[in-house]
Amino acid sequence: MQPTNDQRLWMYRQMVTSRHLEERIEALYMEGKTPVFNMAKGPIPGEMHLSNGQEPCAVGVCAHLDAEDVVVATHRPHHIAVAKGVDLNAMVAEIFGKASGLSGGRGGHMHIFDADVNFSCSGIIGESLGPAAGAALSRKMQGKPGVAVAFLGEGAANQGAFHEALNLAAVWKLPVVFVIEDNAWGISVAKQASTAVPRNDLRASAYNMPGVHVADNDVEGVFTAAGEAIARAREGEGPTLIEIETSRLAGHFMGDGEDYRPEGEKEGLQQRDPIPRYRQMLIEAGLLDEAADTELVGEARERVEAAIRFAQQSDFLPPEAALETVFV
Amino acid sequence: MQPTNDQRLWMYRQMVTSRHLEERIEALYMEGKTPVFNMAKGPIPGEMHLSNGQEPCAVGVCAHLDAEDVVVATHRPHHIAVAKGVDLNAMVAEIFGKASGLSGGRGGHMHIFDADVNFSCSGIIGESLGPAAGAALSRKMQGKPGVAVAFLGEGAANQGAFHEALNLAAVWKLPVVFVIEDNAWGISVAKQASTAVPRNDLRASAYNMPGVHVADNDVEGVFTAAGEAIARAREGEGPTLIEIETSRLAGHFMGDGEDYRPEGEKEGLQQRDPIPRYRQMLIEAGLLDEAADTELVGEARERVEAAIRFAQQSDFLPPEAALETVFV
Amino acid sequence: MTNTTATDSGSRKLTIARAMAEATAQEMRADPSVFVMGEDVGPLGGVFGNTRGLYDEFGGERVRDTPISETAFIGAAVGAASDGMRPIVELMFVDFFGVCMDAIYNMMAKNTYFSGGKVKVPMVLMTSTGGGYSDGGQHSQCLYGTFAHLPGMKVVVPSNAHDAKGLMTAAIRDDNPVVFMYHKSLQGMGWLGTEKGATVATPEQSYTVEIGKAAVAKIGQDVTLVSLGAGVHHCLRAAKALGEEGVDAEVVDLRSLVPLDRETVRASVAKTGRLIVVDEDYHSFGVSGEIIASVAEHDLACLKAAPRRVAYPDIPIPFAPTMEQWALPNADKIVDAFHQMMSQ
Amino acid sequence: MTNTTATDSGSRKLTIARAMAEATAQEMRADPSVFVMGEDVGPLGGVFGNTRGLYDEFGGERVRDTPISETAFIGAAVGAASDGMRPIVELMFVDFFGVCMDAIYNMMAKNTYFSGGKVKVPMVLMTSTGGGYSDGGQHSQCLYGTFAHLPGMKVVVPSNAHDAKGLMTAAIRDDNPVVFMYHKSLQGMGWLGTEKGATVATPEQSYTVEIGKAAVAKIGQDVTLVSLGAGVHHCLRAAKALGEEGVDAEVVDLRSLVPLDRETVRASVAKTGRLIVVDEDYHSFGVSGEIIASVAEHDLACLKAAPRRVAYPDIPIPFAPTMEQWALPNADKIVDAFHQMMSQ
Ligand SMILES: Cc1ncc(C[n+]2csc(CCOP(=O)(O)OP(=O)(O)O)c2C)c(N)n1
Ligand SMILES: Cc1ncc(C[n+]2csc(CCOP(=O)(O)OP(=O)(O)O)c2C)c(N)n1
Ligand SMILES: [Mg+2]
Ligand SMILES: [Mg+2]
Repeated sequence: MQPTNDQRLWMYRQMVTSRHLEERIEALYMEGKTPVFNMAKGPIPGEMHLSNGQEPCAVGVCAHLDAEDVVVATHRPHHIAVAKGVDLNAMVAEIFGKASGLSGGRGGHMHIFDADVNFSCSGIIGESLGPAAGAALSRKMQGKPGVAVAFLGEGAANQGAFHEALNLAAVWKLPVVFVIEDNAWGISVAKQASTAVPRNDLRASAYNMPGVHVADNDVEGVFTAAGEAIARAREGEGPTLIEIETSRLAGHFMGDGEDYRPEGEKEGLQQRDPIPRYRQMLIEAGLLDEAADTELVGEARERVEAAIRFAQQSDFLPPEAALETVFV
Repeated sequence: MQPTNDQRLWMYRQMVTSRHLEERIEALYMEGKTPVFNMAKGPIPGEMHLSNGQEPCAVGVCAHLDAEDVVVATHRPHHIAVAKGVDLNAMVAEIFGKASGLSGGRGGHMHIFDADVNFSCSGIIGESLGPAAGAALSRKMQGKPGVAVAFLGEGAANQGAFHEALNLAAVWKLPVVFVIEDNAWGISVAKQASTAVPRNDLRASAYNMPGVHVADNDVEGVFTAAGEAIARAREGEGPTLIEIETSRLAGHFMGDGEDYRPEGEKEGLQQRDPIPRYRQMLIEAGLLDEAADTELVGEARERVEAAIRFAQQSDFLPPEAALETVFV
Repeated sequence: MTNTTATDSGSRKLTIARAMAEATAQEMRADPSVFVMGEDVGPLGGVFGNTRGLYDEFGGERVRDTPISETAFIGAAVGAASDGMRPIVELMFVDFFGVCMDAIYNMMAKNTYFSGGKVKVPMVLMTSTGGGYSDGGQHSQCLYGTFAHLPGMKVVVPSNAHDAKGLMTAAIRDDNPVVFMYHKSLQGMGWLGTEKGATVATPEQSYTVEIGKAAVAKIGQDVTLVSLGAGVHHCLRAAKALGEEGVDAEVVDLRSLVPLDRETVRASVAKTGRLIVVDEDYHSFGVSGEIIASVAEHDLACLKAAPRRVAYPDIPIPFAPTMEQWALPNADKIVDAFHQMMSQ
Repeated sequence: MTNTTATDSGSRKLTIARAMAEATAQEMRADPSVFVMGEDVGPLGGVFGNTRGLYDEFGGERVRDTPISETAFIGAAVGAASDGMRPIVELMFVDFFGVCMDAIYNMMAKNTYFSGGKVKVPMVLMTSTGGGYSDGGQHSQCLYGTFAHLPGMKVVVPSNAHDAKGLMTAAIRDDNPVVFMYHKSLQGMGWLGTEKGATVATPEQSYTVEIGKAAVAKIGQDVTLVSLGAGVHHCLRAAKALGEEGVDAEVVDLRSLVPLDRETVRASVAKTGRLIVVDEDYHSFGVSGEIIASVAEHDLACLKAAPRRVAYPDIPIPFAPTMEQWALPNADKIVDAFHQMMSQ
């Protein structure tokens, strides 16, 4: 399964949008946090998990999804949210904790919920999987169209929830796809120090489902693997497990010293940054030239800037709104 | 790896002992529970999970273990406890809730702890695995001899703890063996309705460890598989997963109507009762004749009867002893 | 919403197990989005009888036996509930919460808040509680305080079949997650012993009992006995015994812990001036402390004597019936607590 | 057992993070059975700094980074602890308890009881608590009540480095399981903000602080403020503010919830006649209710006014700092609570 030219450009645009969003968030996050880094300070307090480098996972999968499809993401959700079509203004406002944010600021960056495009996430490792299986079950029972996709990190593949959800999805033949973003690290712990197999797609056989590996953070490799898996799910043929070799270009969260990285690793990863690589490919394929790229990038940036302005100009909810929406 | 003649007779003796124990417990458990079955009544109240039919799993594994080796069992622990050499008097007294019981009656039949032979269990599905891995880690770190074995049911292989513990044991190359007693049922739910693979040993590859299957509740098949796995563990070569096709001749617990069983299943299982089958084998091998069998069975029974008398003649702890031993 | 009380219920008596199954069946008939998941809820009808008959009527698609994978299937219920379904999911014994609490308290209970009210999680988590039949320390707990302490989920604890049916119907119709904690000794399953007082007249037609309203199970003037679930029956027996001494006890059945009807408790204590809380859950940091504090912080003056609690001590639950029965709350202990209160 | 108090500690000040690491290192030097397991406890030194330096000194065998498999590695700690080792295991945030609570409360906390005292489980479960830095509803909870409610584990909550070191040493040497709950805002990690009052003089030599004894952090006559962890510092600030009004507040630092030193609380309230409990954990069914009930049931007459609590409301923890800070306890709220108490 190959992307059309439109899909190629769509994927590139989403990657660029996500990356620019993250770069802007990175800068804004640091406001008020220098010279002394204190997580509680600045316009964006709290933990911040950037997804720079992991964009191929998001766009290659979401290229096959509509708003009605369900995505459950992780503590590192921005790239996926962008690709899934989460309202960018409301999402950035949420990251700023504003009234106009998706939840009015109750959730924050690890708890992005956009019911309009069926997007949600959880900050607890492994906990994206059960809800995705359940959404898939819901579609199956209701005879409604739509599949579910759970994203998780390679570190999460050692959490019990992974095992339980994959087994359940297989036994019930649910229209769900499990997508592992293997960025080689769970905070400071390397994959090989925590995982008994070199590749988690090898674990698919334990659930009698296909396991697919995508090497080298390859956008179109993800597109193909995800396309086939999602088609299988739509046709009622059950779940698939995909592991994508990707790269975490930033620290685990902002403020991470990253001393645990082997020397040169980060530079190597940056040299293989998937976005310039994909740009180059599109240029070589004749889909993009400098001018078109500049325009596309400019548009993406403007979307992001508009969202940031929207967020910055929004008010906070009154503090006592904290008491609301515990129950509906 | 084949059992010696002594080992053969040892295994047979343990199976007979366990079976007789269970038959006696079955009868005693029903005292006070007729005509109306009420779990709270009689000399042995509470849930009672019998292991009739599963004796091959216990003896084939424990034939390779000494007191210093660690075994963690499940809610269905008697056969394993017998084979591991748990003090029979103290165990039966525990089942009766008496002061002379292993914990003075605080634990009961699902919580058999005998530190002298490193035996313990847990009533929560899947929770035998972590502690077994931890005991194995302890031996490895202390450089002390001894391996650990975790028993679990095939239903427990769908619990998250299974996945986490197998991965941990493999990553840390721990001297531990995971033994699945596949009796085809988790209470009323059939294995094929709950498990995405036909055989759980196939899941071993997800942890980069050997997976071994033993068909047909075969005593010596268990002996061989366990012997190899335990030898591997002792030699520092890491964990193994074994699944044994066994049979639950009784209900899940006493009082179970067993209506969920397909017609004829139970009769079929009873016809393949592993104990008469093994007796026959030993007779054919010239290791046993009627007279020797009668004597062996008689001895086993007398051991059990003595334990029951011991339990019956013991007192209960004073009720306020309930407050003791929360902390040491 | 039809609110019915035990008095106008006609004469058909049901066990709590049957009342729960009946409420579920009625809601399943009325609403195709309602379905049931859990271990042994299908052909077996639930280990504690509360899904009996459902599999036969609704089939295996809507009454689903699950693998022993509580994290996955409760997590799945959260996902299904946010996608238009109304799952009823069973955690067989509340004691097992430790393998799946994250799905319960970090997702089921919080996703609505995290979404600013935009994502509803209309699901019911049913779970059995309680001891008294020697099932040992991992199968006999109540853990009421554990669930009630954590925000975002309603917690109901019925003491009789009438309330169980009405609370179950209300729970299924609620757009919020509801934890439905049923006490094994009240289920009316013979093999668990049966508290006769729990099997009461229960209307056949569908009705709700409002979640968040305590009931005065017996009106009295001299002392307020507050409890929930099985404890209510201990209180009623104690009230009877006290009655023979000429003491007129009022019994408050909390029925739900979240929301907690502090008003009813306070009004009762304002009248009687005396408070005894009866709780089969662990003594410390739980229900009994909360009820006493709720009264004391509100109005100290109304208390004629120091409030007391008859709760399960802070020890694991022992197997031996001698020890377990000694440790459990019962009517005698409540009567004793009253006598001690009066002698001080 | 060397008991040292903050006054004779000399002048070297440590953060709680360093105090915990120092206690651990000293015990690891003295006892080869002590080892550490958890996520990122190795080269990284713990996300909250409390294992810093250990990997360099003791190596990867005794300071083990784990997979993200809390059920397995906490279960493994239970198995190792019963086999002669003394594991210190970390649950990175207490908020994650839901994925592994069974290993904690059904095994770690009960195996000793189930064995009639014959199996010891000498392990320490360290876990970070608390909010205030906008980490959202799954990374900011205290859950003190959740752990303290369940029997079989000791629960300690230090408020300063001196106590943290001594309690850590005591916890490691204890033959029982101890849950060591450290508040992120007290760790002295700059990036989490730093409560200065937590970084106090701490002796270099090894010593223990007895588990189960509250401390009177400030002596006073007019009102008793009871708290734990970060709340102690709010109380001390409130006491200072009240002092400026001429009100002499006593501050009780519980230091441990299990065992709970009710005597010290009761003695203080017997003296002051007034009680305010300050708790960053959820309001209902938790610490604040237990403390108030423990006083009220013991001696109603000593209370000159209805006791009060300043606790975190029964809502998930919101991300936005405006909302979170509004909801958290602080000194102003304590002072207000006192004023309200006096105006009634
Ligand atoms: C159950 C649980 N354990 C631990 C954590 C703390 N934690 C947050 S992110 C993380 C690493 C996750 O690694 P991975 O799954 O590979 O995702 P990545 O961060 O690399 O995207 C950990 C351990 C958590 N959130 N939940
Ligand atoms: C976590 C957990 N979930 C559910 C149960 C209830 N339960 C007890 S035994 C059992 C079936 C176990 O099946 P299996 O593992 O195959 O063991 P078997 O009973 O067949 O020996 C179940 C579901 C439990 N004890 N723990
Ligand atoms: Mg990763
Ligand atoms: Mg089984």
